[in-house]
Amino acid sequence: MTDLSPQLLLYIGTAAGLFAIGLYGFIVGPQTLRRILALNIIGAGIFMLMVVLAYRGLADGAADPVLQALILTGLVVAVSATAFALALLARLKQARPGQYRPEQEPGP
Amino acid sequence: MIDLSNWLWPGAGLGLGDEFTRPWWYFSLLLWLLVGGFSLLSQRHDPRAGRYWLFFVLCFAGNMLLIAALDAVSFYLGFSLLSLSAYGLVIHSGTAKARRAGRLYLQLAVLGEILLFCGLLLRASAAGGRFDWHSWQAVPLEPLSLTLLLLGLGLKAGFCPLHWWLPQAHPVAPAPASALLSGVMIKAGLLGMLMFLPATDALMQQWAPVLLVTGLISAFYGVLAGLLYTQPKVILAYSSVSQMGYLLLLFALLSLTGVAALPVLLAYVVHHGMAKSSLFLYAGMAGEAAGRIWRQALFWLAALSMMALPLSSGALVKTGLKTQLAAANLPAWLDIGVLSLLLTAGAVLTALLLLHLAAQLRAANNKQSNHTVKASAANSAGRWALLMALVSALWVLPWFIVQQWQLAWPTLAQHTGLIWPLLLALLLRWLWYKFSRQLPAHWYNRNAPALYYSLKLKRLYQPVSQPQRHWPTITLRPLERRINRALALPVVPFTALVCCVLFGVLLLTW
Amino acid sequence: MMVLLLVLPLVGALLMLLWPKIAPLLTLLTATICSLAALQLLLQVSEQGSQQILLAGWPSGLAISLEANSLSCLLILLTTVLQLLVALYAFATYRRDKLGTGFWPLSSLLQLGLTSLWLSRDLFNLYVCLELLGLVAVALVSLSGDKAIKPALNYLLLSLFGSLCYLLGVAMLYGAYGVLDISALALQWQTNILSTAALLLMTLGLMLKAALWPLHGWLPAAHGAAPAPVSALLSALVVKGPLFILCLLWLQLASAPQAVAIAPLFTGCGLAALLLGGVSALRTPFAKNMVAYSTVAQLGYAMLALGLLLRFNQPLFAAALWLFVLAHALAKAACFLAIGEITATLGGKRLNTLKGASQTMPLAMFAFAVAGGSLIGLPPSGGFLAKWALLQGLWLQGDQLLWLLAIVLATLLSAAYVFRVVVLAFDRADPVAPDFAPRILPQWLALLPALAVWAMALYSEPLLRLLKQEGL
Amino acid sequence: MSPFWQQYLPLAIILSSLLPGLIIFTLKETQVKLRISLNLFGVGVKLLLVLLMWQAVKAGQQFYFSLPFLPGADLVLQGDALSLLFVVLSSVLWLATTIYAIGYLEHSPLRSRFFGYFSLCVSATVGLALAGNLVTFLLFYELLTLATFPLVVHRGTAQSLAAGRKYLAYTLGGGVILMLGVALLHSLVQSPLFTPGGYVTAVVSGNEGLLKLAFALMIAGLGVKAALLPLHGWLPQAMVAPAPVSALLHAVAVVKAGAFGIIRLVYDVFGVESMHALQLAQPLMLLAAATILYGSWRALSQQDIKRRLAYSTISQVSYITLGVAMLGPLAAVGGLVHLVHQGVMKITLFFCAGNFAETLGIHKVRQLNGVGRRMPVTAMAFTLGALGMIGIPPTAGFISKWYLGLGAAEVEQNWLILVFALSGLLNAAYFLPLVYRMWFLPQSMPWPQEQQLSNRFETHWMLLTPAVFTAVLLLLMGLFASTELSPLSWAELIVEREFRHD
Repeated sequence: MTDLSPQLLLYIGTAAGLFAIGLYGFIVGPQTLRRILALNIIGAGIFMLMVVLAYRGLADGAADPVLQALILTGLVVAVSATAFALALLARLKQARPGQYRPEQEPGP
Repeated sequence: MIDLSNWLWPGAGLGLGDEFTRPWWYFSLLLWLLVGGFSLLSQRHDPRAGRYWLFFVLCFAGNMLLIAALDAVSFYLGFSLLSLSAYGLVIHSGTAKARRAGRLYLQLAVLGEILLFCGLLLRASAAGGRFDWHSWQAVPLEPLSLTLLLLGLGLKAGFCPLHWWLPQAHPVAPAPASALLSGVMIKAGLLGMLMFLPATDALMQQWAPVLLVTGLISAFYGVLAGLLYTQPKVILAYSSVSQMGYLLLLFALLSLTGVAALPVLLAYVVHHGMAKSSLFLYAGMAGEAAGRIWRQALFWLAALSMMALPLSSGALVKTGLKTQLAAANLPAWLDIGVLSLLLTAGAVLTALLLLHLAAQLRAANNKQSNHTVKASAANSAGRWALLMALVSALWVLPWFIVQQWQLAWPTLAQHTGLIWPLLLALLLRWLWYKFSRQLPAHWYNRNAPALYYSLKLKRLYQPVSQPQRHWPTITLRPLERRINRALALPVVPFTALVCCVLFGVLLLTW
Repeated sequence: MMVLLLVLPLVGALLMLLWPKIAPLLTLLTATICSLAALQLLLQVSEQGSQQILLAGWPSGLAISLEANSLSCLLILLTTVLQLLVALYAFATYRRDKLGTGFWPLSSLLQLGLTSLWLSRDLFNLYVCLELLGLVAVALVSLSGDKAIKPALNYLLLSLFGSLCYLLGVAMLYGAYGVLDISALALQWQTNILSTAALLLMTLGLMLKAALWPLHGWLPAAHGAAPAPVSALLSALVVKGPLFILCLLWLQLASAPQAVAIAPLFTGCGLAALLLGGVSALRTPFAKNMVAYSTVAQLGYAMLALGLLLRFNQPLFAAALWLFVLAHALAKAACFLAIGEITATLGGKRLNTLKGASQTMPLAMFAFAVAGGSLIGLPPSGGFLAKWALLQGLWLQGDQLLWLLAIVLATLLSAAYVFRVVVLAFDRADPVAPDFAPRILPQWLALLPALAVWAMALYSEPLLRLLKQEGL
Repeated sequence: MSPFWQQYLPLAIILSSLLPGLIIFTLKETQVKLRISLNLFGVGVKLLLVLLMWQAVKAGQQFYFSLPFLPGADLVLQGDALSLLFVVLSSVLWLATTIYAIGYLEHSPLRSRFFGYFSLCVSATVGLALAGNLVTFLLFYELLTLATFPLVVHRGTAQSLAAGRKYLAYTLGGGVILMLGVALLHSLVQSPLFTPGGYVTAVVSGNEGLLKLAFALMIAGLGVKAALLPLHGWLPQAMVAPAPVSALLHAVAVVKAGAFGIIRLVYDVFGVESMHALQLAQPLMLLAAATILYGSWRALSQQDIKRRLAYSTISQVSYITLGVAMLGPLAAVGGLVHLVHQGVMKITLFFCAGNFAETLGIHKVRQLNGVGRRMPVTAMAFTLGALGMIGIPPTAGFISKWYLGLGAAEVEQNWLILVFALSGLLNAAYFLPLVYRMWFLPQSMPWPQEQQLSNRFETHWMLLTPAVFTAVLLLLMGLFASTELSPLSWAELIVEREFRHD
C-alpha cells in the first residue's frame, strides 16, 4: 500500500464527508426525491475518492487511467440510474397525485 | 388319528388315542345327540331358532374338537370355540337377566381364555416349540404356568372359587342348553386339566392336597349356597358347582393315587353329565309333569341317582371316590378319617339339596301350571321319551365303564353305607317341615355380588369418556399483530440504517 | 461461444427496441440459441477445463476478461433455460396479462447482465453487471403498472445504495492494491483493517442486493408486485447474482482468518432468514408475497452453507451452496409461474383465492406442490440433494446439533407454508370459481421447471462432484 | 428367467401401478369404464409380476436394479424375501381396496384424481417395500406421504382438511427426522444394501453414541407412520377420510410402511448383533408395549366406529414393532406374520365399517344395534375381523399372537406375555361390545341414512365382495397356517434367512 500525502488525505476526508452527508440524507430524508439526491451525493463522494486515488503516489504524477475509466463508467451508470429513478418518481406522482406520504409496508 | 400338521399349525392332529378320551368323546357325543334331539322338539316354536342352532352347532363342534385334539393348540381352538359360542346359548332368551348373566359369563370366559393362552405359551416354550400332549406331559410344570392353566381352565370348570358365572349363566339358558352347559361343557375345563396337568408331575403332586381341599370346599359351598335359592335351575346350577368340587377332588386324587382314580373320574363325569342334563331338562318342562306320576318318576330316578341310592350310578361313583380316597397317599395334615366323614356329610347335603329341589319344583309347578305353553302332544311325548332315554343311559352307562376298566363293584357294606346319609337327609328334611323353620326371607335368592362387579367392570371398560388432556389454547394472533405493527417501518431508511449499523458493529468487533 | 452468449442478447434487445412487434419471437429465438450455446459451452468446459478470454484484444489487466469454469457454465445454462421458459410463458400469456412491450428487451438485457456476471472475474466489471441487473430488474418490476411503482422505487433506491457501497469497497481495494482482477488481487491480499472494511462494505452492499436477511425488506413487496414471469426471473436468478459475487469475494479474496471471522455473520443471518422468513411466509395473507418470503427463507440456506463453508472449509458445503442455488432457482420459477397463473385465472391476490385450486387448476397446483417439495427438500428433488449435502457435511464435522436442529425447524417451516397452500387448494367445500377457462399451456410451462428440479436427482452424482470441485 | 427380467422386474412392479395412475389423472370424470379397466389392468399386471417374483425369490434368486443417485447411495430396488412379504400384502390388498373403492365412490366427484393418487400411493408403498437401501427407502417414504395426503383430504371438508394438516405435520416431521437419521448413518457407514445381519457391526466400537442417536432418530421418524406412542396423534384423526383410504392408511400402506421400516432398520441395517451390543432393543420394546396398552385403552372410550378402529390399529401395529424388538427368531416370525395378518384383519374391519356407513349411515357404536339382521354378511365379516384382532383361534390374529407370545417366552421376557394378555383383554373389551350390539341387540332406532344400493345383496356387491374376500382370507391364513402358501411359512423363510447369516 502506497503512502498518501496530507493533501490527498484532505481530499479523502472531503470525500468521506460527502459520503457521510449523503448517507445521512438517504436515511433521514423523508422524501424520495431527497433520497435520490442523497444517493447522488454518495456517488459524488465515491467518485471523488476514486479521483483522488488516481493520483496516489504514482511516480510520474500522472493519473491512473484505469481509475479514470472506471469513474467515467460509474458516472454513466449513476446518471442513467438517477434518470430512471426520477422517471419512476414522476410516474408515482402521476399515479397518486397529492397522496404522497412516508411509505407504509405490510408485515415483517 | 388325523395328522394336520402340514395344513394347520405345526403338530396339529385329531384323534382318539387315549383310553379315556374315547369314552369321553362317545359319552359327549351321545349326550349332545340326545339333547340335540330334545332341542329339535323344544325349540320348534322358538322365534330365534336359527341363532340357537348356530351356536348349538358351534358349541358342539368345539366340544368334540377339544376332546379329539391331539395337541394343545387344537384343544385351545375347540375350547375357545366352545366358550364363546356358549355365550349365544346363555343369552338366548334375550331377557335382561340373561343379558346380565351373559355379560358375566363372557367376561370370565375371555379372562379364562387369555389366562389359558398365557399358560399355553409358557408351556409351549418350555416344551421347545412342540405342541402335542406327549411332549408337554414330559416337561415338568412350573408354578406360574400351573397357576395360569389352573385358573384358565378352572374358570370354565366352575368349581368353587372360580364358579361366579355358573349359577348365573346356567339357569337363564334354554333348558337343553343348560343341560349341555352343566352336563358336558363345564367338563371341558376338567378335561383340559387332565391333559395339561399330568398327575405324575412333581409340582402337581405337591399341589394336589390343596386342590383336594378346594374341591371339598367347593362341594360344600355349592350345596349350602344352593339351599338358599328357590328357582329350580339355580339350585341345579349350584349343585353343579358342588359336583365339580367332587370332580376336582377326584382330579387331585389322581396325583395322589397314581392313575387308578382315572376310571372313577371318568365314571363320575359320565354320571354327573347324564344326571345333571336329565334334571335340567326336567326342570325345563316340569310344568308338563304335574299330576303325571311317570314323568315325575323320571325326575326321581335321576335325583336318586345323584343322591347315590344304592345300585344307582351315583352309588358306584361315590363308593369309587371313597375307595380312592382311602388308597390315597395323603400328606400328614389331611386326616383320612375326617375326610371320609366330610364325604359322608357331603352326601347328606347333596341329598338335602335335591330334596330341596324337588320341593321347589313342586312349588314352581303349582305357580306355573296355568301359563305353560301348550305344546302338541306328539312334541311333548317325544321330549319325554328322550328324557327317558337319557335317564336310562344314566343308570346303565357307568356300569359299562366299570366293566371296561375292571373296577371292583361296590360291596354290600358299601351300599348300606350309602343308604344312611340318604335317610338322614330325609329325616332332616322332614324335621324341617315338621317345625316349619324358615330362614329370614332376605336370606333367599340374594343377588350374587359377581353381577355387581361385572357391571362395575363393564363401566370400566366401556367408559363413555376418558380423561382428555386439554392443551391450553394460546392465541398468538394479538402478539403477531403487535409485532407487525411494530415492524411496519419504512423499508428504505430502515434497511439502510441496518446496513450502516451492521457495518459499524462488524468493523468494531473485528 | 462466450462472446456469442453476451452479444446475442444485446443485439436482440436492440432489435426488439427497434421492432417491438417481433420482440416476443425474437426473445424466444435468442433464448433458444443461447440455451444451446450454453449447453455447448458447458460440455466444452467440462471436457477441456475452464476457459478464459480477453475481450477486444487488450492485454490482461486492461481488457475485460471473462472466465468460464463449469460452475459459471452451469449457471449460464440455468439462466438461459429459465429465460427461455419464462419467455415462453410470457409469450403464452402476455396478451391476457397485458404485459408491457418493455418486457422483451428488458428480459434480454437481464440475461445479458446475468451471463456477464457469471463470467466476470473483475471487481469493477462485476459492479457494472450488478448495476445493469439492478436497473433492469427495477424496470421489469415497474412493468406491472401503478401498484408496482412504489415497491420498484424502493427497490431501486436500495439497489443503488447497495451498488454504491460495493463501489466504495471496490475503490478502496483498488486504491490499496491497484488491481481489480480477483485472482490477481488474491495474490497480493493482505489482512488489514482496510481490506476488511472494503470487504465488509462490499458484503453489505451485496447482501442488500441479494435480499439476504436482515436487508431483505424490499424483496417481498417488489417480487410480489411484479408480473408473474418477472417475479420468476427475479426470484430465481437476479438475487443469485450478488450472492455469486459474495461467494467470489469471500472464497477467493478473503484470507482464512477473515473468512473464519465473517462466518458467524453468514450462519447467523442464514439461520434468522430461514426461521423468520419461514414464519413470514407462513403468515402472510398474499399468495405471491408468500412465495417471495419463501425466497428470503431459502436464501438463508445458501447463506448458512456459505457460512459453514467459510468456517469448516468442507467441500460438501460448497456443493450444498450451489445445489441450493440451482434447486431454488428452478423451484422458485415454477412456484411463481404456477401461483401467478392461478391468481390470474382465479382473480385475486390473497391466499384465499387458491381455495379449491386443486380442482379448478390441478396442473398448476401440481406444479406448485412439486416445486414446493423441492423447497422443503423431499427426496429425490434438487432441494433434497442440497440438504443432504449440508447434512452430510454437518454430520461429518460432528457436534453440530444446533445447526441440525435449525435445519429441521426450517424444513418444517417450509413444509408448513407450502402445504398451507396445498391444503387450501384441496378445500373442495368452497372453491373459488375461475374468471375464465384455465389455460393448459402456461400450467405446463410452470410444471416444467418443477419437474426439472426433481430430475436433478438423476444427475446428482456428476453435479455433486462438479460442485464440490468447482465451488469456488 | 433371463437376467434382463431379473433386473427390471422390481421396476416393472412399481410401474405397473404408477403408469396407470398417471394416465388416470388425465382422464375425464365421464370415462368411467376406461378408468376402471386401467385400474384393474394395473392390478392384474402387478399381481402377475409379483407372482413371478415370488416364485423366483422362493427359489433363492435375488432381484437388483439400481440407478445412480447420491454418492455412496444409489437408488436401489431389490427383491428379497422380506420385501416380497410386504409387496404381496400390499398388492393383494390393493386389489381388494380398488374394487371396494370403485364401489364406494361410485357417484362421488373427482374420481380420476382419487384413483390417480390411489395408484401413486400403492406405487410408493411397493417401492418402499422393494427399496434396497436406506436412501431409497427414505425417498419412497416421503413419496408415500405426499401421495396419501390428497386421499386423506379427498372429501375436502373442514374436518378432513384439519385431519390432512395434522397428518402432514406428523408425517413430514417424521420424514425430516428420518432424513436426519439416515444422513447421520450415511456419514458413518454410507448406505450399502440392506443385508441380513445388518451392516453397522463393523463400526459399532467407538461410535456407540452416534449410532444410538441415529437409531433413535430413525425410530422417531418411522414411529410417526407406525404410530408409536407419542407420535400417534394423526391416525385417529385421519379416519375422517373415505373408508378405502382408511383401509389404505391402516392396512396397506402408511402404517405398514412405518412398521416395515422398523423391521428393516432392526434386522437389515443394525442387525441383531449390533442391537444387542448397543442395547437398543429394550427401550424399543418398552415403547412398543406402552403403545399397545395405550392404544387399546384409548380405543375403549371411542364412540365412533372408525375412531375405535384407528386406536386399535395403533395398538396392533406395535405388535409388529414389539415382535421385531424382541430379537428372537420366533418373535420375529410373529412380528412379520402380524404385518400381514394385521393388514388383512384391519382392512376387513374398515371395509365393514365403510359398508355400514355407506349403506345405513352408521358411524357411531350405538347405532350398530341389530345390524346383524340387516346386513348379516358384512356383520359376519366384521365379527371375524374382530375375533382375529382379539386373537381367538382359528383366525389369523391368533397365529401371530401365538408366535409373538412364544417369542417372548423364548427370549425370557415373560412380562411381555402379561402385556399380550392385558391387550387381549382390552381388545375383547372394545370389540366384543360391537359384535354384541350387531348380533344380540334389536334395532333400537331407524338407520340414520339408509340407501338401497343393491336389490340382491345387502349392499353393493363391490362393497361386499372385498370384505368377504379379506374375511375369508384371514380365516384361511389362520386355519392353514402351516401350508406353503401361508404368510406364516413365508415369515419363517425370511427369519431363517435373516438369522442364518452367521
